[in-house]
Amino acid sequence: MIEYFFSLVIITAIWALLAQSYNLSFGLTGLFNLGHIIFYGVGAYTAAILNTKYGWGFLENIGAAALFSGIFAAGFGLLTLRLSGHYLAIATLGAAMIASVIATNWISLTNGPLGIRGIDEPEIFGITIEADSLLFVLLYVTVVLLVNILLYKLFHSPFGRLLRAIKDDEIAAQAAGKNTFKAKTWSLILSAAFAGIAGALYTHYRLFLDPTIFALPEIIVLVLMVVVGGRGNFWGAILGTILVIFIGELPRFIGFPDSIIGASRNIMYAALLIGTMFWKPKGLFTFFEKK
Amino acid sequence: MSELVAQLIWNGLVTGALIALVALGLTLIYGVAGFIQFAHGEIVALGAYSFMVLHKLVGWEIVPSAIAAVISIIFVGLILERFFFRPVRDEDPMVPLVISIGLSIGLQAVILIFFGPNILTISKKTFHSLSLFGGKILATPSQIWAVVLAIILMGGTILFLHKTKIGKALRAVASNRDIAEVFGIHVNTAMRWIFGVGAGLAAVAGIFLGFEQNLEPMMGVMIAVKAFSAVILGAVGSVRGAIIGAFLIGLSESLLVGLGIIPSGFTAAIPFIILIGMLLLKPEGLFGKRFTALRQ
Amino acid sequence: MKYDFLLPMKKLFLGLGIAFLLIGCQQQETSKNSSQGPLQIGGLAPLTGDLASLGTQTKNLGNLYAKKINAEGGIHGRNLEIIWEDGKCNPGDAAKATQKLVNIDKVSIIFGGNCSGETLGAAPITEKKEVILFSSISTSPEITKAGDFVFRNAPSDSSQGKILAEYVNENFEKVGILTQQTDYAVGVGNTFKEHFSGEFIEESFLDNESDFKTRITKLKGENLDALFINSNSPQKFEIIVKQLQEQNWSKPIFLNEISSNAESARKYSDFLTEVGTVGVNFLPPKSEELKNTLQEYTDKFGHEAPYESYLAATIDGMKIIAQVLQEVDDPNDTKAIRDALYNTQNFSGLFGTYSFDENGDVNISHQLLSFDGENFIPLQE
Amino acid sequence: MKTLLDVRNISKRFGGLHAVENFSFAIEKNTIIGLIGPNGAGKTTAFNLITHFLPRNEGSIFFQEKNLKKKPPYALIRHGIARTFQQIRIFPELTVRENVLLSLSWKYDSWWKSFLLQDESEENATAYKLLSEVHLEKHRDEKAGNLSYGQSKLLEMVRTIATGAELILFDEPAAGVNPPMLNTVKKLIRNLKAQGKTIFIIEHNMPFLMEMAEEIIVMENGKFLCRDVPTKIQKDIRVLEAYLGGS
Repeated sequence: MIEYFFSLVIITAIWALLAQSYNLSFGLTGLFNLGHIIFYGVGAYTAAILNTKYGWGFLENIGAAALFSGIFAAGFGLLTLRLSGHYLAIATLGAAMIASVIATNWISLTNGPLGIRGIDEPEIFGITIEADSLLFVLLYVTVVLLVNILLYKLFHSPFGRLLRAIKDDEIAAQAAGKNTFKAKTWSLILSAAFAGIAGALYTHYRLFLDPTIFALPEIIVLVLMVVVGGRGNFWGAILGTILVIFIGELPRFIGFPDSIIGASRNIMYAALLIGTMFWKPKGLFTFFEKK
Repeated sequence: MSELVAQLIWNGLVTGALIALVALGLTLIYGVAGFIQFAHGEIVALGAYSFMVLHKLVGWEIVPSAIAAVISIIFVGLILERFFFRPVRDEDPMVPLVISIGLSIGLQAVILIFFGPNILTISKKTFHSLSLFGGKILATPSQIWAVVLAIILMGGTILFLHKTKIGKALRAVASNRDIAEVFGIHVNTAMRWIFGVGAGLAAVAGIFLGFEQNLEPMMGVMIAVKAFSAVILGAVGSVRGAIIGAFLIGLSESLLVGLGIIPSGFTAAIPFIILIGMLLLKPEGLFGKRFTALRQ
Repeated sequence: MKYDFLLPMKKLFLGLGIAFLLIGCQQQETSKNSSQGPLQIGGLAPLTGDLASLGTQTKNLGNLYAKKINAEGGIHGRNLEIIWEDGKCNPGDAAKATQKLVNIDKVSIIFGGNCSGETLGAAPITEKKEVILFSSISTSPEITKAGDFVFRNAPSDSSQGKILAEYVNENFEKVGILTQQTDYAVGVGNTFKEHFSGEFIEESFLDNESDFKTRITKLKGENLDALFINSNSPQKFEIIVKQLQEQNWSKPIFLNEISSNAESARKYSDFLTEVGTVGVNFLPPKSEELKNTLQEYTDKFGHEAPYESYLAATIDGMKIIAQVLQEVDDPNDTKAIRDALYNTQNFSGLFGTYSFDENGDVNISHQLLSFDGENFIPLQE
Repeated sequence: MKTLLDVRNISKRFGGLHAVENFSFAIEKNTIIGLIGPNGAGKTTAFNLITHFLPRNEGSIFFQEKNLKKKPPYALIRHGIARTFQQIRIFPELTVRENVLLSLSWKYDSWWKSFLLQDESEENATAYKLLSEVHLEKHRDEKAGNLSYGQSKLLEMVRTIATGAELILFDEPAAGVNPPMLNTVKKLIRNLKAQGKTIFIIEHNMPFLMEMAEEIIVMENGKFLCRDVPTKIQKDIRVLEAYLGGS
């Protein structure tokens, strides 16, 4: 019984990191990037390929995934960050579609729809850590905790302040002498790097990876977690993740008839997203915010 | 060889016509209401499903069920505007966009619960394709009607926007919402017009899409995604731009894959390869004005 | 004031821990697999998504058969009960569902998955927990070596690809292949291409695409001898055939196993019979018992069972599980069940008689079928 | 007197319409210059062109004898030209102090510095001083969004001053400001003058300009009309005609 609880904690930890990374670019800086899932996928595939083809271990993969997703985001940023608002949303959504098509067709690299199997479990100082064991939970929670500390520093630093200013009014930020394009690009690169780490964590947990990781529904769940948590609200993103995953697991336990479990979950997500935007645009967890 | 190209062009025209019908609605909504309506794909699906209910289950003939379906979906469009988008009209345009994303997954789930996951055919009748232009092109009646009707509706919409009083007022509201009253149209009426017309056009596209590809809850997603890029390709808010963007996507998809320039596995990415390519070369879109930093 | 930013973090993770523990314990009481109450086994099938009709049929048949056994006194006097979970035809969700079945419901046998992806997603979890994973429908070759506790009474795709290729080699030189980019279809496509000696042109499409007009036009321009529809669900097969018909496709068609679905094919029977359609499936021999079960299904659920061949395999699967559970004295001793399954030789079921090999596979292979307008019947050479 | 800003026939066309047509003028260091003209005369457009928020079609701009060519707006601010906006642009979600700190502190802008120890005490002190000049220091830890219209205007002015720019362009600083605050604005501008800064003001409030500006430039539908000391400009018929829409 405890393993199920552990698996839930691990999934929540991975998604909390991914949602927090999205919170940095979408929540804090206001970059309405619908393609954030690409960085998660790129990180996951980096770890999977390096592990299966070159035998890279868990820690090296985390670094490689962060680096590679970050570099990918730099190129991606130059491409899309000149755009704003709806142009950015559509262009990034399109980029996610392209990423999914490439992952499906580049057989030699990603093994296409057959996916990559036989990825090793994490190994730290020689000990292989079994999925869903207590050690695994502690490892993942510590990694997510450490990365969140880095994110916390970013959120609450002059750089974070600059990002918040860009979200409020980019023109005014330029009038205050700030190179907003450079700041936005770095915000995207950092958020991509952290998303890449989340991707590597997913790979070393599921031990199997296929192009469905780039699926569109994942994007909506990410937007939901950050919106419910409160855009730009550091603690909100974590609590938002827990709430959304909890709601996601609810239908399984309430015993809905199977044919509508998936549908009922989506209706709950839709109601939560729309409700939050209507009545709580600052998110459900504003008690962390300064008044 | 020329037969192949002719058929590919026809396929591109059919796909382009359907995308254009969806993109038209999107451009009107974006031009006036200022946000990309993400649930527009689900309105396409609702159009197909409501036609199927009337035609196949209730048993009406094709034309009456089509008209009834389009009218009922126009009401759906008005209801969505009234209850989901009017309350947040003056907020930052990202708010209605996120709400429309929520609506999109919500409506998909509602369709799934009502009509079940299986793929349904839209009509019991099967239509044999006719050969046009001396046997060069094979087209089904629904495809022919799709292209013809799309061109009529597009022409009609452009005339409506440029010739009628309401049309001119809508275009004015598009450029500056606050001075809507000056042009003799209340903002609410303007919103009702664009959401109603947009939903109606999407319903028409849905019906023809149903004839093309049968019905499934997620049928609207792919065509909506293509319509999004058509809207941006054409420069947001410009109706002509969206139409040409739509046909550009339809034709390039069928020609690039049909002539083997791009492997068929990449078809789904073509609209976006064009979009991102274009955004690099001509950021203001094919027909837009220079996008200055100050125009917020 | 020096703000200890770790303070809220500590409070949060404390709160998080307690919240999860609460959920955890709350589950503790509800499920116990003690020896008196009903004998619970797990059921894994795609209850939503493209393959929902297949998953629902599996679930209906499982429950129907369980009721029949319970009517005859159940297993050692205990009623057989199946807890169904939705695998959604993909490894990720199947793994989550298996987590729940193995860790909460503590079942010793899971009947399913149907899609190969589900079985492959569940296998690592059931193997570690030494829980029996018994599938009647998954045909992916990789299941053969998926584990010591993994069994199936369905043939492997490698036989499907091979048989189709041998047939095509004899009849056609140049063929077109229309492949859906999923693990199942690409797997079948690969085995087919390995054994096919002629020339082929492959067009592929993503899971969420339904517009095949351009791919069909391109294939028509290649003067092929035949077309291989290698889709991942009968629904996609229907759309492909509809668009083939609209472009006056005239060459013969042959299908992979999931597309060889009579209910879908009947919607386009004139077209398919006119061009000549060959499919492949593991088709049960016509028998009285099969006819009655089909009729029973139609009466009970108000519509025909959509997948006739899988119906036979599913009923046989349930029979084998029931038989094995009767044999072992402790239903929770999965090692005993595993050995009993390995020793199941010459089991005679709706599918004829077959035995389990050392990998947990059975010696059933696909048969070539032709579509006569109404059903898929064994192909006369 | 050294020329600080030398604008040579800049012009800007939107479609066929000439918003600004070869407009030239120069501003001496440490002077207060006014810019007036009827609505639509192109005053704000001129501001946008000088600060590169709007790319110009022709003409060039020299600041401290350096040609500004195509520098992005934020670079100009670092060079010493800062401006406020007609509709107030502040950061509502940031606190009042953060609004000022944004243009005050440069040291920790790059992201990797977020992981070092940040000491902004000096900047905080300066911000406190600047805010007290406009009596906003009490609100420094409140969200700027909660300020009144007048207070927001003062905050935007303080933020602009905090950039340390030599030339500060105020776009209608007196508009919609109650009398007591108007005195604060005047005091603020006089302090800037005393510190050797140069101020360039668009304003419709003539009494305010008469009191503050040393010279006034007049624009009319995008073109330079005339330039003179305030007393002469008040009596100049051309200016009256321009305002009464005589042309």
